[in-house]
Amino acid sequence: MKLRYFAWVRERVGRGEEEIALPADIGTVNDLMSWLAGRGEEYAHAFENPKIIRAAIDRNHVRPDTAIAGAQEIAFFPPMTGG
Amino acid sequence: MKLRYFAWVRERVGRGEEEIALPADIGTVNDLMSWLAGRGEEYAHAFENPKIIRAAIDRNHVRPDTAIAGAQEIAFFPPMTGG
Amino acid sequence: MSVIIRLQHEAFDVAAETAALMRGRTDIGALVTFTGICRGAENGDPIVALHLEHFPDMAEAEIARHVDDAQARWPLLGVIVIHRYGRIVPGEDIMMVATASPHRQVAFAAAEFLMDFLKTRAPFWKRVESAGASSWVDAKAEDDAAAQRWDTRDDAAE
Amino acid sequence: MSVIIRLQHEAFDVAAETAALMRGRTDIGALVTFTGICRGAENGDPIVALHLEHFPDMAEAEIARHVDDAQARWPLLGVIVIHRYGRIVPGEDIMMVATASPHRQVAFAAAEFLMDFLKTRAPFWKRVESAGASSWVDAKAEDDAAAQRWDTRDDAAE
Repeated sequence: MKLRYFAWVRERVGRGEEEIALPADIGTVNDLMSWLAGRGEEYAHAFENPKIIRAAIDRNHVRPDTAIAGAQEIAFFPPMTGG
Repeated sequence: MKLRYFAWVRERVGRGEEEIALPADIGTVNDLMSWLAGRGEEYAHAFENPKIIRAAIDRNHVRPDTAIAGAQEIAFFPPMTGG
Repeated sequence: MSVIIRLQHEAFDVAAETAALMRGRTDIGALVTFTGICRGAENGDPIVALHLEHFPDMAEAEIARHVDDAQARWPLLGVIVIHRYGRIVPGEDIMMVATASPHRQVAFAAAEFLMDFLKTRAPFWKRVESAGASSWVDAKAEDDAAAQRWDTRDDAAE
Repeated sequence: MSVIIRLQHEAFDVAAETAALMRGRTDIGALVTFTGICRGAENGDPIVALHLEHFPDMAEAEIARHVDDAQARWPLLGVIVIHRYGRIVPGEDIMMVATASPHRQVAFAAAEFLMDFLKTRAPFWKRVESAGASSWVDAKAEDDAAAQRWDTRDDAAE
């Protein structure tokens, strides 16, 4: 699974993307954020408040309760501030 | 009193402006339109439907029931179509 | 606030006008421009040209009143209103409005406000020149309705 | 319909972009452009530059989805969306939207619709560079509220 991080999520995690083999019991985007938060200090910091983090699966916005089954790429980022 | 006409009101009256000495008993814009309609065929045609004619006194839009006392210049024209 | 109001027969250059408005400023975050263009057909019938008649002094005063009103409603940093008169052929610009503000909602609201009033209150009249005919453009009830949504006081003359 | 969507670091020229959209056409009666400009201060504090980070493929796809949505809602004749990324200094343009239609209400509505979605759904993030500091710009609740006014279906991901 390819994970991508943007803006301060990227800065806290310390990288823009990575390939990770996920445990089989991760069902939703929320589950994935909880699991990532346990991967070390930088991830704990990045995902300390998962409610304010947005996610996209294969470049489509998704809700935190969306199942990740079949995803090729999941991205995490703060609320957007373009325009 | 200076009267000015625009668009099809001007075309029907046959001139863009004129100086007219008004009878003293003309109280409102509506009264003036009725009086003008009696000045001949071209005026009757121009003012045959006073409800759709707009008026301005001294370059300010006014309602038909507005008193004309003190006016320097009264303009008559169709609803505007600029922009 | 920087305000430009101009009535002219000559064509105008939207980019040059807005560049002059923005020059040397860093407080403007949002610029909205509206350009009204002469279409090649009215109600499905091809046209040769539009002829715009106007009431010069009143048009300028009426536009200035609405620009003042827009300034009173929103924190605007700049406004441009340019309206042409005379003969205008399809594809040519008829008029433009530009509004500048720190934020986008203000710039959009002010531009729509000014357009709604230009359509219904500025003394301009369009006559259509088509092959062998000429007719005045009728006012649209939807333009009156659009202008009325901004009314908070009962001071409309219509 | 003519659609241009571009993400680029380089500056763009609003006049050249809209001229290309209008060229040779006489069906467009209304053109609305919005330009977002980098201000010299954020919340009263002077800034040196904005840094715009983006998610390239998703940004382009997300903008295209909203342009499609706008086309489904309104009779548009042309849409331009250009958004810059990278370092942008005060006074420079950040992004532009242009919408062309036969009539003004459609052009205004579509431009506001696209702006509201660009603010809240297009994957761009602004970081402020100021003297000796750097901080990410917070999303604004008012932008979410502005985007939600267009929601007719319950398919928002937030």
